[in-house]
Amino acid sequence: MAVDLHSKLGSISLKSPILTASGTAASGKELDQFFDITQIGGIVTKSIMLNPRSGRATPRMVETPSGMLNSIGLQGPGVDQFIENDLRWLAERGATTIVSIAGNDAREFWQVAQKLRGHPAIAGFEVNISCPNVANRGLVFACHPASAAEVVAEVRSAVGADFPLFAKLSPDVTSISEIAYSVVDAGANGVSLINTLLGMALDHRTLKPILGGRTGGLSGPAIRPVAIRAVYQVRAALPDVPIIGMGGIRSGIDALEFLAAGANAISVGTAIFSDPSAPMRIQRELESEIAARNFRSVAEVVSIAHLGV
Amino acid sequence: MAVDLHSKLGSISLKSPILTASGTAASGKELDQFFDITQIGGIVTKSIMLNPRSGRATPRMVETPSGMLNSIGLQGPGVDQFIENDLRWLAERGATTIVSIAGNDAREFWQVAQKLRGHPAIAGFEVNISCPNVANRGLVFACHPASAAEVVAEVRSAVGADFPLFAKLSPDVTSISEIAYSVVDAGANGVSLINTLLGMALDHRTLKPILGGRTGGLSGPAIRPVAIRAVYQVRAALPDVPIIGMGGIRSGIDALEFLAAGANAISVGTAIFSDPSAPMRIQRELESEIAARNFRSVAEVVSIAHLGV
Amino acid sequence: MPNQVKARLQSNRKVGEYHHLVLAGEKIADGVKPGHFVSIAIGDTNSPMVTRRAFSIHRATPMTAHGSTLEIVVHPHGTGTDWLAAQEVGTTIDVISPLGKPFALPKNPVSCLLVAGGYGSAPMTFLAEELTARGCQVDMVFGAGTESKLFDVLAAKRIARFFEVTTDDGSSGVKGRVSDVIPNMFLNGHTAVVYACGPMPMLESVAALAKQRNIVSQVAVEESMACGIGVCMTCVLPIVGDDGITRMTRSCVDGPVFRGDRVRWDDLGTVPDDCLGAPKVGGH
Amino acid sequence: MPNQVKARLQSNRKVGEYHHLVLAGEKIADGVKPGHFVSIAIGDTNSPMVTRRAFSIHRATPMTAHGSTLEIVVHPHGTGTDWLAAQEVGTTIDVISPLGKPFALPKNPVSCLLVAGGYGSAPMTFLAEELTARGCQVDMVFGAGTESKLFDVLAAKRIARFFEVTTDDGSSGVKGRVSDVIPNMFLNGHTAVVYACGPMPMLESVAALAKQRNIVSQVAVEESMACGIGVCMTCVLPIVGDDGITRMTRSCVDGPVFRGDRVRWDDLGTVPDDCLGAPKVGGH
Ligand SMILES: Cc1cc2nc3c(=O)[nH]c(=O)nc-3n(C[C@H](O)[C@H](O)[C@H](O)COP(=O)(O)OP(=O)(O)OC[C@H]3O[C@@H](n4cnc5c(N)ncnc54)[C@H](O)[C@@H]3O)c2cc1C
Ligand SMILES: Cc1cc2nc3c(=O)[nH]c(=O)nc-3n(C[C@H](O)[C@H](O)[C@H](O)COP(=O)(O)OP(=O)(O)OC[C@H]3O[C@@H](n4cnc5c(N)ncnc54)[C@H](O)[C@@H]3O)c2cc1C
Ligand SMILES: Cc1cc2nc3c(=O)[nH]c(=O)nc-3n(C[C@H](O)[C@H](O)[C@H](O)COP(=O)(O)O)c2cc1C
Ligand SMILES: Cc1cc2nc3c(=O)[nH]c(=O)nc-3n(C[C@H](O)[C@H](O)[C@H](O)COP(=O)(O)O)c2cc1C
Ligand code: FES
Ligand code: FES
Repeated sequence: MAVDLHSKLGSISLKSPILTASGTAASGKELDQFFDITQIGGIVTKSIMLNPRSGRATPRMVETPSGMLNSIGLQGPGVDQFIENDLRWLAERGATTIVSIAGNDAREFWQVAQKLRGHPAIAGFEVNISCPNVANRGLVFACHPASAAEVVAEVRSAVGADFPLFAKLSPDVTSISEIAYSVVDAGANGVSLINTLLGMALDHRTLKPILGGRTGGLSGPAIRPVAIRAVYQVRAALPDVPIIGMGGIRSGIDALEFLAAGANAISVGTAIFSDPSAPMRIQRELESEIAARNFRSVAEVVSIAHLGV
Repeated sequence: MAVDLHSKLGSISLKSPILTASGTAASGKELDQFFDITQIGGIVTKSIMLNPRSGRATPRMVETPSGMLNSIGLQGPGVDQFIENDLRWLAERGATTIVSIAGNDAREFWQVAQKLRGHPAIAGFEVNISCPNVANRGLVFACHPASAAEVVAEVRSAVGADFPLFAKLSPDVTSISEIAYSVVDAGANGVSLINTLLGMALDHRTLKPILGGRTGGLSGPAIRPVAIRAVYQVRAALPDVPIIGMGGIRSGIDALEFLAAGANAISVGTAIFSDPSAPMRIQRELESEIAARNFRSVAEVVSIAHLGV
Repeated sequence: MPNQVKARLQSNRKVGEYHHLVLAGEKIADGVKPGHFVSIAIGDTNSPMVTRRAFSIHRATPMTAHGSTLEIVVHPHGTGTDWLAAQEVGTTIDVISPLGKPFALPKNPVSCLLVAGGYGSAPMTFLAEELTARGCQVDMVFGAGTESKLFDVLAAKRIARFFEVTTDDGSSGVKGRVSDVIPNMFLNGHTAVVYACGPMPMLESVAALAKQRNIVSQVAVEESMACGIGVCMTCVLPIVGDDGITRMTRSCVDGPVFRGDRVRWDDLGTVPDDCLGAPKVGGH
Repeated sequence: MPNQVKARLQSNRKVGEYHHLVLAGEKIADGVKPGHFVSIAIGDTNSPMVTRRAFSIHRATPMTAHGSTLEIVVHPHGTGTDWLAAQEVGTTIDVISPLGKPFALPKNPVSCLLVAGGYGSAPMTFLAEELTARGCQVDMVFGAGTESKLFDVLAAKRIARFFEVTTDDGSSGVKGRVSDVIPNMFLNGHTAVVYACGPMPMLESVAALAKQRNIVSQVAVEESMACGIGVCMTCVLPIVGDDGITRMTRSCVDGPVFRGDRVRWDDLGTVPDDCLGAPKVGGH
């Protein structure tokens, strides 16, 4: 039985609910060698900032049990180069594109959004207010309702009313629902859940932090239960807000779990590192998992865990 | 080369830094079948409340990648039975005992502490203000500096000045250092880091939450990077406060990582489920890991990750 | 007193949909009685599977050529059981044995009916031999979804006085459920005690049928377990104690065998309001 | 263009402290040049190890009896490499090949010196053959801590004009480091291009020695990698571009082979202040 994979992410309609996770797919070009990136829901690009950025010192990665820590530090070419190279390529390629943007302060977010606004290749923005790889924890806007709202409001003012805007939140907070409320209140159409958890690992020889940035972001299957909980909580708190769910998804059944918990679409991140064709594979697996349960569409399973609760 | 495993946990001196984690060793009796519990640092007992408590509905456990979720819900016999059976047995057995206490409100914590105060078998208290398995998230005292401080102050008033008191904190907060400050300020001699992370998993057949309590606490190697980060952060913020570190420890090298990050002692939890003799094995492994690095004592490695940073 | 044994996988034979495993190791068979179970660690020290898996003991043989041996029957249907069934002869398996409380045996040589569902037959011939040795009459009934999910039928035929098989699809024996044939077996066998091991719904029906006829029932329950040794409180179910009070009781140490009339069947998966320490309104 | 291949482990042979693996699969050898590397997934789909492992290609043979084959040399010294070295012939291995930029080959038939440290010799005979085929003179020097960490010495002896071995403990060849013998080999060999693969400190010394004599150096660096295909930005190091600007450059797609004089050796593990997009004070 054929399954209708179309997904609505607010006003964005997607071929399928499968997206890539920001920072784990660059701008899709490399993955396009392994599968046709126009055949999944879309590409969420690496968070881009106003100016070129070197990122943090190496080592930038540690493998941990069923996960990994990264301290990339938002390395990127800056928004102008991004538009000239990455966005142009994505436009030519015809891939549905959600652009992730970041900044050191609300003003930089606004500037980046200004440069990108109205670009025909962009289906929506993901506002990364939750990157743990910043020198000053205070800069994690998503840790505080007010600063989170401020950034979202700035970006909203730049991109114009109701252009699709997703705020990406951090799980490292006392109440993620509270932050979700505040960003939606400030003009976000939806939220992306979750960014990495702040973590650390020590070098077994030197007994000092391994990562150049000392702390890093924990991702991979290890964090999936935290991500499912976050999606479920926010869906319960905000029944109608579009949610992009992510965190440790490596199979179709994992993706189905996120949809059932309340996600309208899901992002595949770390799984790409062990299997570059993971997004396409997961899309196929999701289709058969849905069919195996006698559902006919993605729409039918979204938020189903909340029915009759 | 022999290694001196003695550890100082504030005014408590331990044979070794290896403790059991509350709720994963009951009161030591079952583990005593697998190794001599008097040969490790000590037993931290299952959190005890004033009255008998049934705990939550089953299922109470889900295995997750390199971890597990539990929603036990503090099942226990109540403090009177605990004193009569468990504490008596521990006293006769001569095991160093840290008693974990819990309550539905600050007053109950005080009542439990009152009943236990002065008991000769008790070396110290661990105040569990961070159990995620409560119907009302608001009841997770460790999520708010004020409520955390209130509970600790009550317990302090019950057990008398400077009797060893450790506040067990939750990682599900925006700033764990802030909570640590507040509990130390309120009279805790030290802190235990970390309790489980709030998580959830769905049943692959019904697509509903598996756990009877819907959400549960995530433990095991999956959370180790978060725990190491928490210990490192709190050690950096409070250089002299005794810390009991835990979260995913399953080998001697894991234990060494926690000591280096700033823990004065460590608790072994989930690892006991796959290997009931884990605490003893980890103690042996830790000894050889320390020796292999040409250190002579546990004291030498505690907080070493912070040297010259 | 359980022993943690690094056992050698002596044999791994596929039997229908199950795998019959023989594990050899010092002390592995010590003190084993029918109804005891073992727990097995899954994967190496870096395994993503952090909990052990529980299996009824099919047979325990102290002091063979290769030291003591212990046999289990594995139904591969998940990550851990798949792993175990895939292990090759010679691998080292971490086994804790014996665990739990075994079946209570009657003092007098009475007539017993042994009821098994699926791999629930694993401990049954072992039990039957113990009962026969005590002069008990042993009747048996094995039920399963289909023939390939029946285990140990030949051995049962050999040892049982009356023996019945039921399958949901009729591929073997009577088409139907064990509960369809139990009443007659009670009558023909003048059953005094019924022992059951299998899925919870089957156990419930056996307990109910026994109760109607004032027959003592002993059921081996199967609850999800994290530790298997009594330290975690995962494996509980509501059990009525001798004092008439219901407690959330650990099936790994106070079970897995319980008297059928002590299990609060209707309240499984809940905490009955009258249970000791049950939550006030608003819950825990 | 890399292919993701489910390869069959054709052979797994212990050689000193290393394992020589032969992998067979369709397209696995397509487009492979010396200096390319492969990445291999560790464990099954539930593996706790979420990143692949990178290995230099020792040899690639399109179209053998068993389809194309690809050979690597594995030094087991961690969870993933231990797992790989322990795999038995016949197992399916998930391989992505080829990855990275290979060694640049000289247009003219010049004299080349190939320097390897430890398993860094894996790609060297492959490279030597390509160079010889172009009429280049090939001299080689292999260094290692001890004899058991030397690989492919016989093949090197066969193909090289001048060949030297050094070991830190003197268990084989000259006691000392490759850098002790390189200057003479430069002289005797009239070296125009030096190729190096091995530990970073060795690469640094080779690049330095080459620079002193205006010899072109091509070094294959080894940075920790999460993805191996250019999407994650884990594997960067400070490299000076043609425009003279230093960028944190991905070694998995823009390397692993770089010109020795383009690597900011003194600044490895840091972000040089003059690097493009370097953090202002206070850091990122
Ligand atoms: C006392 C007892 C005796 C048993 N005897 C047998 C036997 O003889 N043969 C046999 O094939 N199986 C037996 N089981 C069931 C067996 O333990 C489970 O099928 C097995 O643990 C499932 O593991 P998995 O990795 O396949 O499934 P997973 O879903 O991967 O298991 C995940 C976790 O849930 C637990 N779990 C899941 N299902 C069950 C279950 N039904 N019972 C207990 N724990 C569960 C596992 O222990 C593990 O911790 C017995 C269980 C108990 C409690
Ligand atoms: C381009 C390239 C070519 C290589 N060629 C070979 C070869 O021919 N033979 C060989 O034995 N090894 C080679 N290596 C090194 C090999 O990739 C590492 O030794 C291996 O990844 C370590 O994995 P582990 O599981 O043993 O160690 P772990 O410590 O378990 O690895 C954990 C994580 O760190 C990464 N990592 C750790 N050390 C290294 C390292 N030195 N380089 C890159 N990643 C690392 C791993 O990829 C993994 O993601 C090469 C590395 C690179 C980058
Ligand atoms: C190497 C790496 C780089 C990342 N970079 C970004 C980023 O630039 N912007 C962002 O919003 N999230 C970034 N993330 C977080 C992921 O998008 C995702 O939220 C997180 O990894 C959880 O999903 P996963 O477990 O599937 O990887 C990064 C993650 C990894 C592993
Ligand atoms: C089954 C189970 C029950 C637990 N019960 C308690 C408890 O009663 N009190 C408490 O403070 N922590 C409890 N914890 C948390 C552990 O003490 C520990 O903080 C946490 O599991 C992290 O350590 P680990 O990864 O080594 O298990 C429990 C954990 C588990 C897995
Ligand atoms: S499984 Fe842990 S108490 Fe029974
Ligand atoms: S390893 Fe991911 S970009 Fe190089």
